[in-house]
Amino acid sequence: MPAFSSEERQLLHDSATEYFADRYGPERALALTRDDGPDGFGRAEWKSYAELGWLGLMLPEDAGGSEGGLTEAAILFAAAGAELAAEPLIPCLVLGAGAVTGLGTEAQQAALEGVAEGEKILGFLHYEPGSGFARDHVETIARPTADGYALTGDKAFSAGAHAADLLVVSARIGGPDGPVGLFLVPGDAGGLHRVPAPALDGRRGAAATLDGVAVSADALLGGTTDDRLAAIDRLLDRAALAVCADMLGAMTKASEITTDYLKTREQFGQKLSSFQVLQHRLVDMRICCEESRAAIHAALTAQDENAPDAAIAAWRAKAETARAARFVGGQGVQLHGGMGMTDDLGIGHYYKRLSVNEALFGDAAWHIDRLAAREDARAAQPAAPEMAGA
Amino acid sequence: MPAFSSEERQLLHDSATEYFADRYGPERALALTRDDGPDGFGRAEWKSYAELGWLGLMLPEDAGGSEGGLTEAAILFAAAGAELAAEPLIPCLVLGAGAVTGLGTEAQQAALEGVAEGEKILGFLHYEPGSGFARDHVETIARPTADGYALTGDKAFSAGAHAADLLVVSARIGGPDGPVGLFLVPGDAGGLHRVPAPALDGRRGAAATLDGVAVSADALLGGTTDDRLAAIDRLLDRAALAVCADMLGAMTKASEITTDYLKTREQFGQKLSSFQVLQHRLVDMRICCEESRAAIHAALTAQDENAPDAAIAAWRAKAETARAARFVGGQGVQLHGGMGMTDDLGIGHYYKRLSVNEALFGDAAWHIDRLAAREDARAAQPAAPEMAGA
Amino acid sequence: MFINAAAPRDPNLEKFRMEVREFCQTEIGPEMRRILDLGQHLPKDMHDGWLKALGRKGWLTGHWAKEHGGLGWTPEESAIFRDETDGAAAPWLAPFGVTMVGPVIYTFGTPEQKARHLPGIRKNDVWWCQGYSEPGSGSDLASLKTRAVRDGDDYVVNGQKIWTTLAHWADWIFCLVRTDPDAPKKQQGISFLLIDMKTPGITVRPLITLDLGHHLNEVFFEDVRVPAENLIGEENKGWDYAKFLLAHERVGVAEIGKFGRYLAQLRKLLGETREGGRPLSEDPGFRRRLAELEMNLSTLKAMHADALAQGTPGLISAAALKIRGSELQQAILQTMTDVLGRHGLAYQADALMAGWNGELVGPEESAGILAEHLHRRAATIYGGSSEIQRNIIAKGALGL
Amino acid sequence: MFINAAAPRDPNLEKFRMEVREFCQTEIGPEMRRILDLGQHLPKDMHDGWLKALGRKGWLTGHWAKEHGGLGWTPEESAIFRDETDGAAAPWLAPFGVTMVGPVIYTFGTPEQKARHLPGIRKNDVWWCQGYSEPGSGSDLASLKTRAVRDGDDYVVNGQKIWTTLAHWADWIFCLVRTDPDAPKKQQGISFLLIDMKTPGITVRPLITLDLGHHLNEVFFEDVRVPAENLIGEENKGWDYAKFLLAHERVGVAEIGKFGRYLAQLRKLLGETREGGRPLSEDPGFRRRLAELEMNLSTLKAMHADALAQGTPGLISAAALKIRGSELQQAILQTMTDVLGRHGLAYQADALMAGWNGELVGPEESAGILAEHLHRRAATIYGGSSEIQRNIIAKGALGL
Repeated sequence: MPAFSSEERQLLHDSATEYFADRYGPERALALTRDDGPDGFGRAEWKSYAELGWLGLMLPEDAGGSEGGLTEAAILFAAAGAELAAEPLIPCLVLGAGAVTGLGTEAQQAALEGVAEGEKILGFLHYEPGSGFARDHVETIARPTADGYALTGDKAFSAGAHAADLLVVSARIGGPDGPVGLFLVPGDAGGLHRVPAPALDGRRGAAATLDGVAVSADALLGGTTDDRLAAIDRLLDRAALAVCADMLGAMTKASEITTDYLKTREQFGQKLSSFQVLQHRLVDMRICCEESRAAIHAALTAQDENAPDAAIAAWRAKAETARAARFVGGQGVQLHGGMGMTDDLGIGHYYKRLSVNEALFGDAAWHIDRLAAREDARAAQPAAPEMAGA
Repeated sequence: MPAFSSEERQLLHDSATEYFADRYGPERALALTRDDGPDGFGRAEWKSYAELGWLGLMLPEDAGGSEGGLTEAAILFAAAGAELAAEPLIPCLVLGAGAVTGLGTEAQQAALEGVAEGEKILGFLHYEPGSGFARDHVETIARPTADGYALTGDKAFSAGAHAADLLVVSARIGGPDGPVGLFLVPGDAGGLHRVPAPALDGRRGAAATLDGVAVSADALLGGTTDDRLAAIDRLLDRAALAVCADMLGAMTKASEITTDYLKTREQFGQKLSSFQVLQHRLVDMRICCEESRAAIHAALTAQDENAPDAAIAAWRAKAETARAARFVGGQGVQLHGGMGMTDDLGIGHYYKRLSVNEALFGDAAWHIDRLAAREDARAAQPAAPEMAGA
Repeated sequence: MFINAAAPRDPNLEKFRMEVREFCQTEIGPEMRRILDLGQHLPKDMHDGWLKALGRKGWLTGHWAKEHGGLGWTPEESAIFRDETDGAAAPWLAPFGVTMVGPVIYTFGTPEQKARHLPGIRKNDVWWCQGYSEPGSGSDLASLKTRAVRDGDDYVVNGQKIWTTLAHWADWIFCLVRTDPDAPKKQQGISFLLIDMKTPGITVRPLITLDLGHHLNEVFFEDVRVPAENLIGEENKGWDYAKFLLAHERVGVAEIGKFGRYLAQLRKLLGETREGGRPLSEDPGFRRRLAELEMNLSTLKAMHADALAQGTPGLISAAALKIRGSELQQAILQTMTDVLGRHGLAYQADALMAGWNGELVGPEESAGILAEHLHRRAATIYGGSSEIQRNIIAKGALGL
Repeated sequence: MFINAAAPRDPNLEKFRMEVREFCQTEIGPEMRRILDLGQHLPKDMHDGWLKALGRKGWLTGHWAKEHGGLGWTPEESAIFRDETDGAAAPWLAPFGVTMVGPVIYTFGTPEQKARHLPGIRKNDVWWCQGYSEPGSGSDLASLKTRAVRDGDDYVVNGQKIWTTLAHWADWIFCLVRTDPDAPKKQQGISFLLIDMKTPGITVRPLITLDLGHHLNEVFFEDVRVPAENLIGEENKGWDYAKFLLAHERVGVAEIGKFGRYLAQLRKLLGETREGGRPLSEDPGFRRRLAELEMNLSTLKAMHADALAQGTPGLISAAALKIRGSELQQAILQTMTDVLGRHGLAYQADALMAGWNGELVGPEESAGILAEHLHRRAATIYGGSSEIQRNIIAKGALGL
């Protein structure tokens, strides 16, 4: 049962789309990401998101949230992606806050305080230099100490981590064979060294080194020593799906921009939009958007209904959307010709946004490998019952 | 050092092209393959090939041949493929005769008698129901008997095998773990049961069951008990490359036919050839032909020069050409619209020819897997020397 | 909206789904089951028997409004029915009566035409075929040349139709004919006629396709006298009725329900085909392709469901479904063909005759799969080729 | 012919290949080597030093005929030289002097022009850039608007060029300018001018590209006085010289020699990047992609060799090489980017400045590879886009 009605979703979409169309876009994104300050995104924007209730969309009521599903959040992310918003919405809301909401004890839910109000940004550090896209490879160790844990290890570049006030960090408890736990680590913790950098599209993040970062015992989310790999996997599936929404917004916009450009630009005495080859290319871009939209919708519904195939639907959505994004982004630049190569025009920034999103939390090929690995399991079963059920 | 000069090759090409253009083509192919008789190809044509010296192109001088390389044979096969010739040239000349020439003792070379004259057709039975494209999977057993061997096993559908007077058959000598040998088996041998069938494109062949087929000791090619898997692999590489030449002829022709069709057919008051999308499709078909031509040429040269990378060049040629063929054949039908779907028009027969050729001796994906397996070996080596040598 | 609002699911629909599934299992006897599983040519009497069984349930025209004798199914119910019958590989629901000429007749026909033709369509007592395409027309349907000249109470028809599916089984044909050759635009001057196939002057000639099967025909009209009462609507307005009908056809063409069945067949084939002695189902490349095809199907189904949820699917949805659906259909069949390449691609077209008992080469499903492969090369051509679909989106939706 | 006749191989060429290879190894010192390996921006003085070293050997213009001061290389020798320098990732052989304006000058120039300009090109004492494209022209080069009006012994030039590679380094620019705006066809009325970049009225403005690098520029001309002696050939015949030159560019653009180096870099990256703790070089998917890329490169090289063997490559060969070459270049760079996706795609553009010593995120080659990826999105656009190339084949070779 979704927390939001279709009408409420429509309203959310309308207000988010209007906000970003009016107050964001490639130029604003460029100004923010190239700013010399440490953030690379808009603190004022973040405050507005809080005021508009967006930062609390998925949070529990107790944390000042409206308990929406991933679908509601996705409506926001899509609108943000369409105008290249640079704020770390997904790492903060889906991963950081998602981890606390889902795994935190009642006491630990206090970590969510200030998130809805835009006063606290959460981050997520899980991937490591040796993990690639694999989600079960954790070398960081949380060594038990007298009054808690000391965390030591390296974490790979993670979007938004540079600006997080509080980070959710994965580590193996006790030693290299220990269960993986998630720890709450303040951004200013001693021994935490962050190396900030821009991603290909300018959005910033950081890699990190933890050198005996001391946290108290109640920093371990859930307060037990259960292995959290499955929970992390689910969180990352949700984050991947959230990224799909961002991509959908960005690629829809990239298609529109390109269509509009070809309608105005003339060559050989004709509008470029009159060339059939270019028309069909635009059509294929549009179809890619429609396909992604459908796959994402199905996956979001599965996620919010907690359907048994929710994970598979998310993998499929990420694979389809990442492929679509590669085509749409690449053709967007191509059809703009030389102009598409310039830093001045918007289309190149959509290309870069889509390139980064493609890779975030696993690219198309990696997700298809996951789906194929599932085939392995099925291949062991006899084929006949499949036939009957098909 | 090629046996033929460039001029001789040109002459061979000219005469073959002229012959097939004048006396063959889709209609003749249809008449032959749908004939109720047991052959499904032209005995008269076969005789002509002999008279023109084509059946002896690659044979040793002693067998009445002209000792040409695979390049010369490929010139013939390409011309034959362009007009959909139905005769089993490749199984007979590359595989059957190739096996005898390469492995046979002086005495066994006698098996080649009559081939150049068109009086004897050779066939090749190697693949089995359980082998797929794998070339090292042989379950057929050659059990030693008092005066030779008794062959027992199943062989998969093999083009031309239905009409072969003499078959080269692979079998494990002694038992399931024995070395694989190649045996000369007369088409009318007792215990050999052939099941003739047409392939998708109408060219005929046969699957076979061997039930204790008795052959004499000197039926084992080379007369030793050496394992012949490597030799079989090389033979099949050559056959795959020969098929590439057939495909090149067929796809070049299919492109031409399609181009010509679009130049005459009108729709919406315009020639179809005036639509830019269709023009570019034709261009892509043409580029596919050019790419294949180049890859095949490189592989033939490597083969005839016995270069160290001859096998890899053949795999690449087959993979590239099979992919190109899939595109050209499919688009050939597509661009003909409904007309392309009819049995009456030539293009559909090119589609089917190309489909069969794609699969023959390993399709594109299978060959790429072979190339990737080679990567496995290379991956074990350090990367630095590669850098320096690149 | 970037993200669709989720449509609520109706739990009653699952009951209906089970009912259709059970019906298929019960009504398709073992003999017919085997013919369908092998992809053999289904004899007309069996095909007819199945359609009549559906007709008795009212399901053949379940999607018709109740006032026309239908069951007034929602789009979701119709989709479930298609999905289940396709998924059971039930015999083809030939659309010519139930989704083509039937709706035209109940929308534009006279009371007499309705009374005369609709019952036969609902019960499948009458087989219909479609006389639209002509040898020279291709994708440019409106360029048709078959002439109908008014002569007293009759039209006299002369000309030729092509690609006429099932004309050799049909009792009636609905035709687009040119009644005014001097109309300023080629779309004008076309009329919509119903013609009894037994009328003198009609000749049906088989048109053999790549799979060597006889599905299509050429239909020749030589001074064929058609009573004027068989004109649908107004003379020279036939193009309007045809456009109404084409919109219907475009959504139906995806045949998505079939694809799941194809994939099950592919899975079976992979399990039964060995390479180097091991089943191909263990091959990483084929596993990946299977996973991708399943992904594509799942996306296609999601697009389809979203299109249904919109009520009338938009131009883009309909065209995108047609384009991607036909591409996926060909991709699955190509993958099966790639498996059959391991068996040398023998094609025993005779094995498609029910009851054939010759000696098989390769898997018993080979001929059926290869025939379907060849036959469905047309999927990207018929019902508006992929190129035409893209033109439609370009002009209609992107304003190019 | 379907099958090409094999070209005989000249064993002497291998000696030349080794000589070039050794030269590259010797002349590229460790500092430059590291900049090149990291894909950093090469400072002008280093780039210039390298080109001057080639100039001293005569290799910069080895492909020129001896009468023009070249070495009269055969096409095969030229290809080997390109292949080896590209393969060594030697600094870019900026073509503007040696393969563009140089041949135009020695073919169409006056004795004075030859004497003045050719020595500087041969020795790289003068850097050239190309003034063809304009903001509104895109693929339709002949629509250029920059005006040159004769005034006494000078032309007065007004207008704007765009995409001008290395204009910020160049001493001279060769330009297409419109001298007769009233000519009946736009290809007429164009002239070919050589312009000293120090002439008053010329402004160069950087054009930053997606990779945030400064390779391109806009060049503005405001009442720029160019002595009439700098006109090449006849006034209003500039289009002929431009066409001559474009034919040269098209074959050179493939940069095939570079691709082997890319692949080596990819292989290294795969070996050094881990997924789940294991090197990606063990991943079956990447192994297959690598095998395919190597296959594609091998085919491209074969096409290139066949084209060279023909002497002047045909229209189809040249266009096909351009299309496939640029596609392959992008595919390899995309594959490297997919590997870097494992490191989060951090892009530290500052790291491209030689001598940068900030704190690195991810592999040290990242920035260089990603910059090349972004930069080469233009490979399918510049030198005649892939779409234009297809138009060329359609019209020129297929007669469509």
